Amino acid sequence: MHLAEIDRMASSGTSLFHRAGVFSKLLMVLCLLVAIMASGDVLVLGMLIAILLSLHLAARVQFKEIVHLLFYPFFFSLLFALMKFQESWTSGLLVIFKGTGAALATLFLLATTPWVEIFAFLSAYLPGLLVDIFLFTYRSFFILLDQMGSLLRNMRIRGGYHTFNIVMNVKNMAAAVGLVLLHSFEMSQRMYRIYLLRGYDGGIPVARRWWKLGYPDGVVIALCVLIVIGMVISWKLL
Amino acid sequence: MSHIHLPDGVVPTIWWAAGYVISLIVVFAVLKRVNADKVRGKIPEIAMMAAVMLITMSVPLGFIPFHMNFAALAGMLVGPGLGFVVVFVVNFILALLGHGGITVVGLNTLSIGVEALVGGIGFRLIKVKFGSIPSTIISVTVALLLSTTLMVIFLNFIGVVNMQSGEGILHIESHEEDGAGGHGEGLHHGDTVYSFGGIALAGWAAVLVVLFLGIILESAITALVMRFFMKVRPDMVEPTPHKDR
Amino acid sequence: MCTYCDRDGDIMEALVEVKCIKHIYPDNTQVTLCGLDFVVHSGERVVILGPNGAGKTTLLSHILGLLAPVEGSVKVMGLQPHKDFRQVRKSIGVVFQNVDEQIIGPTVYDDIAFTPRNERLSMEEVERRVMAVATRIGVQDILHKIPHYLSGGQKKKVALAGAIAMSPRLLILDEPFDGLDPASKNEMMDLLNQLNRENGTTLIITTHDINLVPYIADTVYVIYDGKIVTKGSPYEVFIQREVLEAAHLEPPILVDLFAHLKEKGYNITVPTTLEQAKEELDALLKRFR
Amino acid sequence: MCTYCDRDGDIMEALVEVKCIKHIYPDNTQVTLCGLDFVVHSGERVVILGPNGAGKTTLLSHILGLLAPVEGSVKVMGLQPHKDFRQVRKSIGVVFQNVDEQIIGPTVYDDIAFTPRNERLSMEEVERRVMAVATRIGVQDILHKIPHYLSGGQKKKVALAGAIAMSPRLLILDEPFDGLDPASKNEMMDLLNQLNRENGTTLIITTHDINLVPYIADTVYVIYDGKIVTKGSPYEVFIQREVLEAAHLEPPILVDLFAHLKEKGYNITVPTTLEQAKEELDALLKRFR
Ligand SMILES: Nc1ncnc2c1ncn2[C@@H]1O[C@H](COP(=O)(O)OP(=O)(O)OP(=O)(O)O)[C@@H](O)[C@H]1O
Ligand SMILES: Nc1ncnc2c1ncn2[C@@H]1O[C@H](COP(=O)(O)OP(=O)(O)OP(=O)(O)O)[C@@H](O)[C@H]1O
Ligand SMILES: [Mg+2]
Ligand SMILES: [Mg+2]
Repeated sequence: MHLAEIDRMASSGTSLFHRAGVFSKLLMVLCLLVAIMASGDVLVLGMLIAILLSLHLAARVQFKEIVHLLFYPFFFSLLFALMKFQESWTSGLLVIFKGTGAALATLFLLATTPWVEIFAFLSAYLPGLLVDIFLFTYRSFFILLDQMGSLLRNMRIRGGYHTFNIVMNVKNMAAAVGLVLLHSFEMSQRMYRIYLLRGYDGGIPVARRWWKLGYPDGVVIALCVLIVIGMVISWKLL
Repeated sequence: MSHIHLPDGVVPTIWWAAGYVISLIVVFAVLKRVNADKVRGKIPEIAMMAAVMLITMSVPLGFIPFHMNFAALAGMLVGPGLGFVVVFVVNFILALLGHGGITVVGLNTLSIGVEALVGGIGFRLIKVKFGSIPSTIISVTVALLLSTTLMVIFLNFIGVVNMQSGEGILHIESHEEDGAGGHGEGLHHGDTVYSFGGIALAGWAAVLVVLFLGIILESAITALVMRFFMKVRPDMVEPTPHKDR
Repeated sequence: MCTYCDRDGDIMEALVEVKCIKHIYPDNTQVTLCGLDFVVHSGERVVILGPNGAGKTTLLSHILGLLAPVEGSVKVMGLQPHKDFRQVRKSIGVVFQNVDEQIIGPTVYDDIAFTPRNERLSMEEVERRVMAVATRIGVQDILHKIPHYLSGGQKKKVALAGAIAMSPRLLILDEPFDGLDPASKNEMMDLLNQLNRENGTTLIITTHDINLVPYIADTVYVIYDGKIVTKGSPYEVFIQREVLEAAHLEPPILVDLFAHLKEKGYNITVPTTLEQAKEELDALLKRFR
Repeated sequence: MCTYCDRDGDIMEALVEVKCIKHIYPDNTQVTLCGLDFVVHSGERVVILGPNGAGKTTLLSHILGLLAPVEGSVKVMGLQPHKDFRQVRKSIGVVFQNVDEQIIGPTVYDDIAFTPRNERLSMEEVERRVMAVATRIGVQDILHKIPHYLSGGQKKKVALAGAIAMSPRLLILDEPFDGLDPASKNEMMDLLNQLNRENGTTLIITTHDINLVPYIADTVYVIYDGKIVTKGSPYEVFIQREVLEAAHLEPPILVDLFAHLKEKGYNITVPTTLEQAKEELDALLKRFR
């Protein structure tokens, strides 16, 4: 599962970008996204993608994972671009670059910042219950991923996997989904009790000292400023 | 089913912004509607459902070349409104992975959220009359047909897809094949289906076949899962009135 | 001699008192716990023994106020935990069997800080408490890790740290030694005994690892077939062979061995710990030599 | 004497042979198992001991063909389990630690019938097998129950029944005694020994419950720090005090006690089971009297 692998990268990475705070990284990704969405120039977009790729490189993100994940946006923007190509080459490329570029930007955030940290930061701005749902989903995801893994493993060992028998496979798959759902619901009840026992009353409190910016943040914010300046200049030139 | 994996930069700003606004309004309305204590008690359930959806979407179940999102099932199990919230959460997380653009999360949520709403409400309305399993099949099928139709009309309306040739839809459907295939290699899969469909069976006929196969498969699996629940934990499917929402 | 007296000789209050309760689960499974009363005094270390399905976890859930009995009474510090949930909760820490489900915080630090923050302590106070607890439990080096990347033993420790962050008077542990290797078991026992000794934390523990019981129990309760069939010090309980057998339990190996010697007519005290056993045997053999 | 010979004195083939393997998990955790070779003969009962995180479960996964080693070799019946998964799978039954994730069928019957049905046996044949296995394991009365509501011990039995439905030659159990009460532990041990005795089923078991080892093991392997540090009969292994201590393990209580006596100069054999211990002590004391 890509989510698990990306999360592991984010929490075990040691690059400058991993060490930078959520605030500065979020700001930079936001700048990049706005730049990508607002730009109408293939060259500028190409530049932005080049910047993003070098950021990934600098953060020592495993390209294997990223490439896998980039297939989705690339492929779908390609499909939508096919129609645009009939108009002109550039308008088709534009669609592809925008789709892929935006995905590169969010992936960069996710590959350098654990999901938890992103939502911990957002908790200051989003309603508490929604943040709780995101954080709880995070924990549940990893617990259930393990369960699903061992369930499928057990099925495999017990001969529940057929290459050609679709009916049998559908049946077994439904059993797996049902079982994981069942476990998950019972687990959610137990977990809620534990929440209560441990004093939960809305809002999983995660406090971070956002205002404590270190030198990695300085670098990231400087990059951010550069991007903005670059964008403004390119607009001026157009 | 009708998971729009629109990338960023395809839908005009005004539309995706509107999609965000509307879906967020629905999410907040659902979370605010009932008293806070009750929603709080439901949070673990919502999160579990979201986690299960993320997992079934991305763990290569390996069994069949297809991926489902179980939004209708979510609507039946946690309720239509909360099911919608689940869909929002799942879409947001997928978008961070580049699986669907970050700007179109709102639109994605609306299109799949409809499945949760229709599936959940429909199931509740007809369950008593037809029994759980037939109701599951009916409501899932209706929900999927509706959401797919709405999405096609919408994309046609804003000019992203040309309904006459049916081209865009096939793109979207072809994705289902790939997500299925599981990990990255699935994409080539989608590619072949696309070009195969495009060349050999171009037009509505192909679209309809792919659509129907998908809908039948998701309905069947949802029904099997539901049958499992009716056997093991019927109380989970038919929540007691006070839990009902 | 007064068994449950504090240093001045006053009789200690009963912290927990459970009287003949009956619980009905939604699927109509009935669990009763009658016979003797279940009484825990402040500072006591209590172990509950019983076969699978005897109702140990059910009993703990009642003490925690998670379940309400249909019959009988449960009192914790004079309150009914089910009704006065918020108040009682603050005095109890708990570590359940499946610690994965118990670690709530997105990082180890956040998890230990969960309760203090929910109690609206100041940020400095939270920090102080987390650091103190983490150091005591020995998890200070993994504070910024994400829980699902920890090993089983580390997770147990984090769960324990989270449970004692607010220095509860009563600590409840459901099978805390499950799945741990011998060294980790010893470490966990030492931690619990230290908490009991230094902070006076009252402990209620369930376990199937009967050989460990003498090291962590002042009082042992045996539950079987809907009844609390016996209570007493580990020694008192373990020499009741028939009671244990009836309850599908076994005495610890040492008790079994020495009871055998005693039956053969040797004048020997039945030991509960390995150290005692060695001394006893040495003494016995010396006498004969 | 030939240790691994069948009744006619022929040397038995090695059913499982693992040679110095190395595994790298996706997160770059490296697990190596070098030192001695891990060899299991047909009909042998093998127990693997080691601290948490030593790599016991990893080793089992390799034997099952669920993981492939980056270095070293794994052979099961002469095949590479990872490559010939389908073939090897049919000869292996497995019970994992968490049986909840292993019981797939909506009823006990369905679960035991899972593999036979997936092998497309006829309905009558499935029925026959399920009944035979259920009777042997003692779950014939709960065949139509929903596994979900069974007790821990019953669930373990159902998982075992599901694992042996196709009469595998090799049965692999990861911590089968976890969370069981003493009576259920004994029952499980009896079942396993019976399977081994009557069907010649080869057993590979991991456990942290060291006191049970002498009752279920012909051979014990100790894993620690990436190496198989020792192997031998329970007795041979347990008297190696330093090796055990280095591996964060403890000898069983009886071994500890009797080793102490031996150190003191008494002429005594160190026993591994309680019965032996009683006899030894009786004999020793009789000599002195
Ligand atoms: N949520 C539940 N719904 C229905 N029955 C339950 C539930 N939890 C426990 N029971 C039943 O109540 C009885 C007591 O269970 P409990 O879990 O308290 O036993 P236990 O002594 O903790 O056993 P173990 O040693 O296996 O943990 C058992 O018969 C069990 O099947
Ligand atoms: N899926 C995994 N991903 C990454 N590392 C893993 C994984 N599974 C196990 N490990 C690591 O591999 C090592 C060996 O783990 P393993 O589960 O084989 O130990 P074990 O001997 O079975 O321990 P235990 O007695 O706790 O069951 C440990 O360091 C563990 O953290
Ligand atoms: Mg229990
Ligand atoms: Mg293990």
